[in-house]
Amino acid sequence: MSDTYQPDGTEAASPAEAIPPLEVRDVTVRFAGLTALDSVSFTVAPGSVHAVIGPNGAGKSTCFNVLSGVYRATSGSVRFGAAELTALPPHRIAALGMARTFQNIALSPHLSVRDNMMLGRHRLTRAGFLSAGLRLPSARREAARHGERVAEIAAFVGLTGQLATPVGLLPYGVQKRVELARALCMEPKLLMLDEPVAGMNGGERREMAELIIAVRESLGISILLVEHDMGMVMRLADAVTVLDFGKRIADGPPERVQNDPEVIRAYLGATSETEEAST
Amino acid sequence: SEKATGGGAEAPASGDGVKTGPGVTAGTISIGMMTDLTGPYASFGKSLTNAQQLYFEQVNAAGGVCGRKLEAVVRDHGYDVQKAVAAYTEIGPKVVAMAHVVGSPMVNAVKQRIEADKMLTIPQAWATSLLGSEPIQVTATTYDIDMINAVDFLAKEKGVKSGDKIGHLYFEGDYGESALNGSKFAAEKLGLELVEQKIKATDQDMTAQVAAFKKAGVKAVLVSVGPRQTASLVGVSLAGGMDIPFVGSNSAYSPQLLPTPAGPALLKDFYYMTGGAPIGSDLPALKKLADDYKAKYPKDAIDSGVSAGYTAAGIVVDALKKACESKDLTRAGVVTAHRSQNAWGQEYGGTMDFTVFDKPASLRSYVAKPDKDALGGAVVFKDASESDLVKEYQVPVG
Amino acid sequence: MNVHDPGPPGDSGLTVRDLAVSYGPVTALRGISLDVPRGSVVTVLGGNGAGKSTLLRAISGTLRFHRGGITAGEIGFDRARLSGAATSAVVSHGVVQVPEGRKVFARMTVEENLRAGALGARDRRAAAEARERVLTLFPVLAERARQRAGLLSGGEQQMLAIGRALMARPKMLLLDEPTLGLAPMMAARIADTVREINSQGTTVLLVEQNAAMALSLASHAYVLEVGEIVLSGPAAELAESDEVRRRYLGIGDDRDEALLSGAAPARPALTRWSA
Amino acid sequence: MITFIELLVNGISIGAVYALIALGFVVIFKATEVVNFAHASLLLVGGFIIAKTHEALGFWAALLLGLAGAAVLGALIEFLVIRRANVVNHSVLAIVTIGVDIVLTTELTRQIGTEVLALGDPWGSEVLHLGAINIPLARIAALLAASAVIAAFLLAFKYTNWGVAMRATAEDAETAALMGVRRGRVSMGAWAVAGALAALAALFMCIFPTPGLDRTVTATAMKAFPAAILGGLDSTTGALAGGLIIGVTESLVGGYQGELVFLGRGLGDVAPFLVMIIVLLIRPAGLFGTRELARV
Amino acid sequence: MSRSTLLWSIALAAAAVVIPFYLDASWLQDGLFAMAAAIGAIGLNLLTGATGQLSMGHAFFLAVGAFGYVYFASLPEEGAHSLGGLGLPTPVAAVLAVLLAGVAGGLFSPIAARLKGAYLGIATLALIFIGQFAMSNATPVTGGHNGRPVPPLEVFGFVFADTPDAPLVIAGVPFGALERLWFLGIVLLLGAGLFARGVLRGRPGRAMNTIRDHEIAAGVMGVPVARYRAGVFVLSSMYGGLAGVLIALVFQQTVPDYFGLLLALSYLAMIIIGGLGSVAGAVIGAVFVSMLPRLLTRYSDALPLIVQPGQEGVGAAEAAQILYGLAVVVVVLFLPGGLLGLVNQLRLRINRRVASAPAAKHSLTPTPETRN
Ligand SMILES: Nc1ncnc2c1ncn2[C@@H]1O[C@H](COP(=O)(O)OP(=O)(O)OP(=O)(O)O)[C@@H](O)[C@H]1O
Ligand SMILES: Nc1ncnc2c1ncn2[C@@H]1O[C@H](COP(=O)(O)OP(=O)(O)OP(=O)(O)O)[C@@H](O)[C@H]1O
Ligand SMILES: [Mg+2]
Ligand SMILES: [Mg+2]
Repeated sequence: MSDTYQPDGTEAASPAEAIPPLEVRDVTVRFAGLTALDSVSFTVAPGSVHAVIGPNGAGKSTCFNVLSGVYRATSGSVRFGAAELTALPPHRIAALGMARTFQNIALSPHLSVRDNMMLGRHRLTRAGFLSAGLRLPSARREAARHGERVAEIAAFVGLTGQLATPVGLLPYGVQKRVELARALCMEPKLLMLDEPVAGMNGGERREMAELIIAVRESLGISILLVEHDMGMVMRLADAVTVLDFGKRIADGPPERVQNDPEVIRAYLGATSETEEAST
Repeated sequence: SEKATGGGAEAPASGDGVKTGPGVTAGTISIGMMTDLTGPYASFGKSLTNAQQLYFEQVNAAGGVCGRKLEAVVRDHGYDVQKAVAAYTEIGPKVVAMAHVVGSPMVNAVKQRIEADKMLTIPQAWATSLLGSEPIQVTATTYDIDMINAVDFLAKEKGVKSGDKIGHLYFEGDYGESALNGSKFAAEKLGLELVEQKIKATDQDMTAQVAAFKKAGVKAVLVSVGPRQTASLVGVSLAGGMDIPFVGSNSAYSPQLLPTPAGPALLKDFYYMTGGAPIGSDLPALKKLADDYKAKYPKDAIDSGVSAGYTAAGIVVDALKKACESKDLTRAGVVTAHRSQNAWGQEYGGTMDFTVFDKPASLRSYVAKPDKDALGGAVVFKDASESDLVKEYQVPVG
Repeated sequence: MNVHDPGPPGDSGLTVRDLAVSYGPVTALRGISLDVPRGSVVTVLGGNGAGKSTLLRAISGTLRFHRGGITAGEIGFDRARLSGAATSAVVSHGVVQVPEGRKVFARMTVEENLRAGALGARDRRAAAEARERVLTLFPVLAERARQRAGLLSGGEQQMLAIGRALMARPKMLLLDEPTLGLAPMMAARIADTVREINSQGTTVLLVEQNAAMALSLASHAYVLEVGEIVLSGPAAELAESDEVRRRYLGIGDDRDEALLSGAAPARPALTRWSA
Repeated sequence: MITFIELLVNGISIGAVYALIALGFVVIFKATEVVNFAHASLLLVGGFIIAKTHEALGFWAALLLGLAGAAVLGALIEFLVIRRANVVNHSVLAIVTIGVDIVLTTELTRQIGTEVLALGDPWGSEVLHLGAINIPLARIAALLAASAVIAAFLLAFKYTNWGVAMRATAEDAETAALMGVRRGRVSMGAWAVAGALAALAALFMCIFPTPGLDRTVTATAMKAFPAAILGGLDSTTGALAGGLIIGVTESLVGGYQGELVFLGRGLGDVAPFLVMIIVLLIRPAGLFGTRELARV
Repeated sequence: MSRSTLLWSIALAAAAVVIPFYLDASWLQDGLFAMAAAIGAIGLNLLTGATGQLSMGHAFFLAVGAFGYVYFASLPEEGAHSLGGLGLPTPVAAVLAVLLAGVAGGLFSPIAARLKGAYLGIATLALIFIGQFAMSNATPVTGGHNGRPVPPLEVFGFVFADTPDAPLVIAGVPFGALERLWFLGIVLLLGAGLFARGVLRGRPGRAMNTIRDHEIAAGVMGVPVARYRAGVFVLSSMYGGLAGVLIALVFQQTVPDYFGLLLALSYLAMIIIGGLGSVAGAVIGAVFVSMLPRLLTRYSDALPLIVQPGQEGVGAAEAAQILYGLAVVVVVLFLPGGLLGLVNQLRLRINRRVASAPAAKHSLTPTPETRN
């Protein structure tokens, strides 16, 4: 393990300090004739699980898209530690240690699980056209080392058996786990999960929840979570931000938010079956 | 391997004491044709091939050459350079000469090899870029000579005079650019202003070009394009009230155009220049050719390819006969024999001098005029002649 | 609650008998028999990859789009035989599916998507009525009528997909995970909608991961595992069964929790990456 | 000035013919997302049938027969090839159409042989004189026909469900089937329509001021590619706009070749492509095309 | 599996070495065209197959390579057309020509980056027409329509040309230009293939595939998408340039007409017929597309219903053309994975038979070997 290779110097011994807070300040996103995010602010404390909830179309995914550089904010600022993200292209944001999953699966269906996960290591590896084409020893060593880590993460997520399978042939729930595994492969400081348990049944949801808890416990990274399963949000989140029509309508610890009348009106409804099911 | 034994054999003399090389065996002489049967010049290529096969048959019926039968090896390149190169590589080693190769890009692509192989080759293209190579024999005039003679014709008989503008519509590529060289030279000599319009083989509609000519106020137009473009040009001009003479290169006209709507316009004031006599002329050799051709290929139209192919076959066969006399049927022997003739082809209406190869074999062009009833759709309007301008002209070579 | 009028078998509602389906060499369903009586709501539960979507594809006749096919068995609806029929024929019998994963026509506008939903229907006036109803159900679709469907949020797309299917005024609606990605309130709204259209006479076959909701809606439920039906019965009964509670509702007491973590292979710890 | 107007008018009328061809591309692209390289052979078939039958049947009947024949061929290509090609990647389907085109064009050019066929149109080489400007009658007919056809298509796409069905099928055949769309019928219909459009374009391409139908006609079909792309591959209006722009560009560049000589000779052939690239740089989906937008 | 691969490789290598000793020049020439095509197709496959950028203008980059080589290697020439040239040592000229093609690709890549799908395809088609225009106008560089002769490659005094004065004879077989180039072609193809394979299987390949499958995801996962797209365009153009250099050497004369639309489309046909996205697919497709018409014309006499040139009926060239078109259609219709898919299936079947089915492992995955 200890050869001379040192891809990212910042990943030093005491990680809790290395993980910076994410500060979203007054972010506004407008599309033609539509304000998807309206001056939204919140802060993700280092090492916490922060949930963003809200009705459909409230702007949750848009928020993720701004954070990961897919959309450019119309105004406002996003800081991750010292870095200002709003002007950066996606790959530069990824390089800062921000990883995300997608609400609609965005994997390469023909590539194997291993290759999809290896893509997550893109920012941590260096082999370019020349060294890969010529198969230089450095490229080979790099591939082997990172291959080991991929196997480790696959074992952690429970994908060891499927590593060689093309992703397209896997059931939906498993693909969702591949998404998570790929994001973990980026060795992120902040992990953004967009509806990680959508399309899963109760049992599968519980497994996924456990997985997220395990991630946070073993890596100590910050997690930003969008989810409609309130049970899960209540169980996992340290803090919750609620959006409605692009505006932040509540922010705080889960219990408080859950009982906020505005949130109940806009999002939870009087008696929700989901709630019933998951308590 | 087979290759090991076959390679490097130096021209052996066969039983009859004649030195032979590739393409010649005790009983046969193989002659190549690289033609276009599927591409844009398919009709021309077909006439050429038919006519040459007819010629060979006639020679064979009369006993062959040097006691050997002539055999044609035909490859279609469809006007595709790669196919032509491949075809040359395939049949090149098996033939003694190329009775025709369609297209100057194709000839140019294999020019170096033709020279290395000393393969007597008759291109069916009349660009000056083909001059200057010993084994390559361009028949009669080149396009530039035709155009100089054409300008002379316009000046002498169509009232074009110094200070006038004349147009030249030409194809990009060898053909058009060779022709342009001639027209530029002649225009300068006569104090004419040349209005150039360059088009591509895929252009079909000449309305824009006609408009440009009209705007410039040209008194006549030279035409070095394909028959379709000629038809469009002449038709549009006449319909637009531009009633001026047109003079084309020999490749600009085809009798197939006469039944189309452009027919009347072509018959009106269009002429084309040709180094070889049109098949509709009164020469007995051509009359006989026409009859023989009709007998053998009753369904095929007779066009300029028939006489061109037949003449080219004659050049090759005469070279072979001469080479036989000096008992050397190797390729080099054939080329040497060919280059010893200085006045070939009276019976086809023009003498060609083969002893020099950096000049056209002839400087005399016919002026032909389309004619519905004539064989090959054209008659001789003015007999072959060499203008004074041509005498001063230095032909660019290569 | 349900308008339940089971007519003579075979001539009413949907019947599936001994159905087997395979994708090339892979068998995805075998020996499936189920009934969806006219006017009822029936739900099918099952884990990821159990074959639920495959079942709906078999009914709608879209297996061939996935290089799959029915290898045995029969599917009937009212008097018609659906197995072997073309998809358009199935639709013209009034059996309409909301496919899994929304599948809106991303490049078309919301409005055009709705129009596409009515393509199978002949009656123009009925289509206009249907449109009215869909837009009251999902007002956001009216707001976004001219927006490209691909740009809608996930939940909005799901609404559009359901709305689009309703445009055809189906006799029978096949729903494949209709609440996927919907906020709780919207999921409840979908549940109400299903109830409402059912009360208006539409038969519903519902595939849902949200088992709680599905079981509360349905009169009858089937549980599918690895291509076979392992459990079936009245929805209320199934909702009480331990198996269903644990696996599909995700509800369990501590005993179950222990059982689960015992059954699941121990998760290896993940150490921090240090280069 | 007169030259300019004449060139402009000429360009517009050639553009109308390009627009007809481009519309054929658009219809097929809408219905199957295929860039149809076999369009040239549809042109050839249409023209060939008209040319071969006009003497026996008279021009108008021959035209109808040509339209029908090309439509049938289009439908056959769809039925025998496109429908059976179970591929996701649309550039693969484009290659299939290249294969089809090679087969058909080879056989048709063999049939046409070395002839230049007249199409027997009623306009002949007549020219309309508007002051100092001359416009061939055939070109006016082309302009009128193209405008009428394109207007009809615009209305059809707007007021019937045909367009919706076509686009739905093209985007997601499975889901479209779930809407009750008969995929086969929709795409076969589109191919048939495109065939008929090709035959109509062939007519105007092969009559005055061009001399007639021969084997080289297919090359002209290539010029409609920049037209279709420039307008937007899925837009009827785009086909018209693209066709006109390309026609006018070509005509002006050809006509002012003398003045543009510093740019090199033979510019007329590349000018349409240059215009296309410039337009695409500003609008990557053409002037009226649907922008490819993705979100996550 | 890897043993059978090894055996295959050895057999292929042996065949490659032996062939020039037995087959005549025209076969070698066809073979060399196929090799050049294969190199070009590998490059196009990197772009279109692996990264999803449709290109119909590949022939343009071949032309840049071919004419670049000739210009760099030739001495200036005065004559009817005066021709320029740098007279560099030929290997240097070859390398520079490949780099030049890369630069040309780099210049076009900003356009390519903005366009997608059919739009990109037709935009690249413009390259063909612009290329033809440039080639016919830049006479001092290109020699205009007739092109110009290609100086033979000379490496350490060894000339890849016919040398009638000092013939090279090996094992009794005279080694002319084609025999010598054959080995050069093999080496270049092997190098090009292995390099591309390394790229595809390594870090860049994964990034390229993800750009193809999901561009946004690729960016979010840390791939600099624009830079990668440009990089692949440059790399693919360099492959085209190399193919162009080889073609020039085989032709011995560069001809602008050759680098036209038909050539460009045939490259697309190669990678699709062979199998998108893989090196082996590109090679198989290139061999198929470039050899099929030649084989058909050559053996057309043996085909039924074919008449000799000049007679009425379906001629050899026409038949070849029709069969070629049909082959394209049939391969795409019935072999969804291209010829490579077929080869893999056959290999699988053979291997399975050899392994005599120990509990025939039932796997969900038909292992689409899309990436090697
Ligand atoms: N690229 C875009 N162009 C136009 N409108 C957009 C775009 N992206 C998002 N929107 C709109 O912005 C709003 C917010 O969308 P977003 O995807 O953020 O919602 P969401 O909160 O994630 O909802 P869901 O829970 O349904 O996923 C929606 O109304 C959507 O239609
Ligand atoms: N196109 C296909 N080719 C091969 N196998 C397939 C295909 N589609 C599905 N399968 C397989 O068939 C089985 C059933 O899949 P199906 O999609 O019906 O499951 P599902 O119950 O709907 O799962 P989910 O809850 O994830 O939607 C799975 O094992 C799946 O891998
Ligand atoms: Mg969302
Ligand atoms: Mg499913």
